[in-house]
Amino acid sequence: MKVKTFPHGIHPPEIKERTFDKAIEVMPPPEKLTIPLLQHFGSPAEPLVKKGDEVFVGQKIGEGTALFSASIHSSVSGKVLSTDNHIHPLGHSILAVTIANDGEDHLLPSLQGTKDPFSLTPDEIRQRVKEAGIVGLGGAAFPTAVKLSPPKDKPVDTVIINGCECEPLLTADYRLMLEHPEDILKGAEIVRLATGAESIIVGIENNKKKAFKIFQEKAKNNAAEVALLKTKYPQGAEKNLIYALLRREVPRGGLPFDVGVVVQNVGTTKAIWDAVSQGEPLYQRVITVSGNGIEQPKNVLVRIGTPFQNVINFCGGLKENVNLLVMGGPMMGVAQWSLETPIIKGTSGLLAWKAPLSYFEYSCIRCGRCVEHCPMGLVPSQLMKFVKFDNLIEAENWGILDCVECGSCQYSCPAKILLVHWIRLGKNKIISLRRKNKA
Amino acid sequence: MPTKSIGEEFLKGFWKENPIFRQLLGMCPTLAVTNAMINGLAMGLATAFVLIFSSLVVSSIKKLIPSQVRIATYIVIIATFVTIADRFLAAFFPPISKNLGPYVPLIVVNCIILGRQEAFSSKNTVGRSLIDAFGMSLGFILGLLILSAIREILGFGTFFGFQVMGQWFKPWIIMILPPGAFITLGILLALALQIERKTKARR
Amino acid sequence: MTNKTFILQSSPHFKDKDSVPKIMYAVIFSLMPAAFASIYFFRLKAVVMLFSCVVVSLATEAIFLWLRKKPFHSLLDGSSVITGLILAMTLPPSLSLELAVIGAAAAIAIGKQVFGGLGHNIFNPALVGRAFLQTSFPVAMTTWIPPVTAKINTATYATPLANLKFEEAVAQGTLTPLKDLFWGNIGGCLGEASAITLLIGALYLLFRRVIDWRIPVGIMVSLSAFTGVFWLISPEKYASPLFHILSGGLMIGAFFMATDMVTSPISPLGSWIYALGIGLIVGLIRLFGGFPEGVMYSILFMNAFVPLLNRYARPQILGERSKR
Amino acid sequence: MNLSARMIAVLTSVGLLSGGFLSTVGLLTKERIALNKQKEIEEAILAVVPGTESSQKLYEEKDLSIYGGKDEDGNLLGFAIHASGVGFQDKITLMFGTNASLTRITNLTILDQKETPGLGAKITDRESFLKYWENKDCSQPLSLRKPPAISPEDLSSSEVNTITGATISSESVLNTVNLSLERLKRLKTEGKFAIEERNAN
Repeated sequence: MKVKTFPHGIHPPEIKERTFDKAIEVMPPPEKLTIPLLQHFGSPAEPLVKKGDEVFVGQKIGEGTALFSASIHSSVSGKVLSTDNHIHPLGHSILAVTIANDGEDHLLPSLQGTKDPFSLTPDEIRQRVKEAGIVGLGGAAFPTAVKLSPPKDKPVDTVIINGCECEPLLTADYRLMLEHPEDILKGAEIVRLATGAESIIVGIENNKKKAFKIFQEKAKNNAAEVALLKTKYPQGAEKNLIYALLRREVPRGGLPFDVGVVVQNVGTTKAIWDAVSQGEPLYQRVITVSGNGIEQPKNVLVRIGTPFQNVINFCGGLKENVNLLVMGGPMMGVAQWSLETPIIKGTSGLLAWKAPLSYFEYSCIRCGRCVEHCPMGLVPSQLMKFVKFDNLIEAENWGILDCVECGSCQYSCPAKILLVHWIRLGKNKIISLRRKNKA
Repeated sequence: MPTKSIGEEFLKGFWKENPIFRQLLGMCPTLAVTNAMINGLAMGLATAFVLIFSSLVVSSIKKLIPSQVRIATYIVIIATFVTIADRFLAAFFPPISKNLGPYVPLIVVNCIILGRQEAFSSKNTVGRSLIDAFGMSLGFILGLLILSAIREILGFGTFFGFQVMGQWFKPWIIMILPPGAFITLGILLALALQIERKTKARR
Repeated sequence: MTNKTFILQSSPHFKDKDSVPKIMYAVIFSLMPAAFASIYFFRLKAVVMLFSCVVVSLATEAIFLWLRKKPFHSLLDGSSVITGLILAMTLPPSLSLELAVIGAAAAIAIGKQVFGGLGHNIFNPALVGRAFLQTSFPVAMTTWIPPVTAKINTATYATPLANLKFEEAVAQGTLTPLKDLFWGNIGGCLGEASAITLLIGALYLLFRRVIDWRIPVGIMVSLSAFTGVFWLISPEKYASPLFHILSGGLMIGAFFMATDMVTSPISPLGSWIYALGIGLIVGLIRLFGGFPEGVMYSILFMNAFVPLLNRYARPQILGERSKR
Repeated sequence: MNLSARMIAVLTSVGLLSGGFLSTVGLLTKERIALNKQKEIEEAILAVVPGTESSQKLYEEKDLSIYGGKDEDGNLLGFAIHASGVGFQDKITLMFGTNASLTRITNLTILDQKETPGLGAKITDRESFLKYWENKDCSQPLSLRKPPAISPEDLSSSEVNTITGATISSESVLNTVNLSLERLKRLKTEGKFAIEERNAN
């Protein structure tokens, strides 16, 4: 079988073996959870409950009203303790609903499935997905309902199910593919119906051969194509994945819709199936808890809103010398400073290890490794210099906004320059400048 | 209107407004003829002659010159003195004239001279203009001498033609070639900037 | 487990093991076979030259770091050792020591530190040092002695290229045999003595992916193409492309000097243009120029174009490569 | 007076004044400058044809002038050839002297050159280059000794020495001399300048 891939990129150590063969364990919900009202790309949801309210599992507690927004649901049954600002994994403080778990796990009675999900119209599917508050579970947390609504002038012909999980350490998607292949394939079929696409391609990296075999077996009934991809980072990045599988290039600043493609992560696909077939909103997800700072690395099904502390305790706790806690993968994940921080929909992993405190930063020796590895074909070292000297116009000309912050450049930089950090700074400066000019 | 004392007016050309190190004017002769001190001195004197007499003439007839044609008038005046200097050197110092080559006629376009006319002589009295011209000329000669001393010592091992380096010394030919001029000037400019920064910090 | 403190850092949280010093030391390591070959061919003189150039480079670097009040880290990164080593290997073995010392000091001072130190220089520092010496002491820089191992008893000795240029060696049939060029035992700079030892070091660098394979390949392709055309037209007048590749400083230039990361382009297309340009200019100088050898000036010349190449030959951004 | 009239008046008068001034200076220095040039050539002729009391320009063409050097009795001592040729960097202008029968080069001087200092520019140096040109047999074209000989005795009578590392400059001097000699010999056989007749006068 021919292995497909994209040009450039890196191959960091995979270190997936710790949790590779560990089945997903269900973690009992903790006594108290905090559910932030912003867990997606877009505007925060409006709170629907107040202190003292009784809530059920799956009850909507935040309504996403804006276009780029998603509803938030309670992940336990119990009493609302407060709606207040709380630490959010992305750094800033965000309005969150704190719920005391009554331990009963009463499901919201009004939740109901559909007998024949495949007979639903695209609009009905989108409605259900929106109701369930589903967002992209790969990490970017883009509201899925939006992703299922291709514009009229951009017909979609292919649905890509992203089973790459190219980030090192993470195995949550892999376990999901092993344990729920049918749900994923059915979810893919729903996505295909919703977008009016013709074909489905499931892309799996060749370090996950077992998952690939299972999918090949199961996909026979579903007429979905299963493609093997080279193990390479960032194989799972949307634009690179589309290029690897279809040799189509998403234009700069464009969306997959522009080339007739919709990409869904396997976790999201399963959530879509659960929402459409059972009416179950997104209130729990599978995450990988790993890294050599975790006593018992595991793949865990956790309720959204569970504080990191509880998850780590469930996995045997932290080792003594740990000094870095990362939500997400080691390449794109966000460093965390508090164990109070809750798990959100976009959390794909919780990693902890001992990291060197700092590196000596040499000056750029123009070795060109960042250029060699940038999957987007940018010149990160030059972008860094532009941002450093505040030359934002040139930075934009050189495509700073096309950067997906995958970290390949910084990973490979021998001078240990914080390239992604500088690029992020530049992007933020440009975007805030644009806002100011618009206002 | 004048805010500087006579002394200040004269001394500014040596350091504060030194044409070579501070204003970076007259780079063409500075780089081209400073491979030996005798050439540097001759070029400096020729420039001084032109500068002083042009300043004298320009400042004395400044009221007569309409501003629209002032540059043309200055150039005619400067060119006159340059030609005199050139002919004089060719007649009485033929070896120096040969060494300086086209750079004597090129004094016409030396920014120091036109710059002083435009910036100073056309606005100041004859006396002040002369003082300014003398100061600037001496500053320029000083700069040329420093540059050519370094280049001559390293490039020929001599100082004004006298052997100063021992037999062991192998002349650095690069110093009497154009790259040597650029390297030396660059280093001197960096030093000048450094000194300026230090004195500013002390103030 | 209470109140654990964590560090905050921006992603990515993984780092490749390679670092600037590691790259630099790989280059130093790869120069060792050629350095030992030069010691074999020129004995004590080579040892003294290599050693003093390295020491003076380090000392000059240290002085400048101290003057500029910069951390002394960059003294240990190995880059000045490389500069000293490469400079020494491009010097004639007969050169007197004080001139080598001046060259090493000039290489670091005006080749590297005046631009702002490692990563900021435009021109390859070792070559700047060599150009400084070449212009300052042209006679000393073009006086060659035969290697100790070659049993020739003459005070002066022409390099294979000088032989080719000034003695009409092709017509006379006195061209240095390719075998000698390849294995060594010829006159020339310390590092030019033996092609095979340079090749061994270069293969290690290519294998370690420290140098860009496009640059040596591009240089050799364009030099072969250029000299090959003339060779095919009149083989009785011009030397073969293989002679040109193996002789003089081409090997050391193509593998160790043109590939200097700081002064070579960062994009693949840029590297190709840069390399083809170097090969072409080397050919032009060797066949039609006033000097027998042109590797140094052609690399310095193309170095000057690197900022332009970095700007105009940058890779295409994904989404621009093809239009659907 | 309106503006344009004033502009014209000022420019005209400045121009006239400077013109007048310059013509005076020109007149005063003209003679001296010509004399300097004359002196330079004469000194060179004296250097290459020793014993010259008076000289006379016999022939002139592009890059080549020939002077005859005579002693006080008017006897032709030899020719001084003033020639230029392409060097490594720029034109090299030189003068060399021959005996009257054109069989021997007496001496050579370089008048003007822009060769690389320290290398090609050594052609002006008597010790390292010019002394090897004294008293050379030039009935046949001269040749260059490569690699250079250590002492003048090692050279044959029609050989001149190369400067180490400056083969091209040495060669271009040699070529200029050989070419102008050849030309001179041809001119002489063609009788383009009748020295004997002038001599008789």
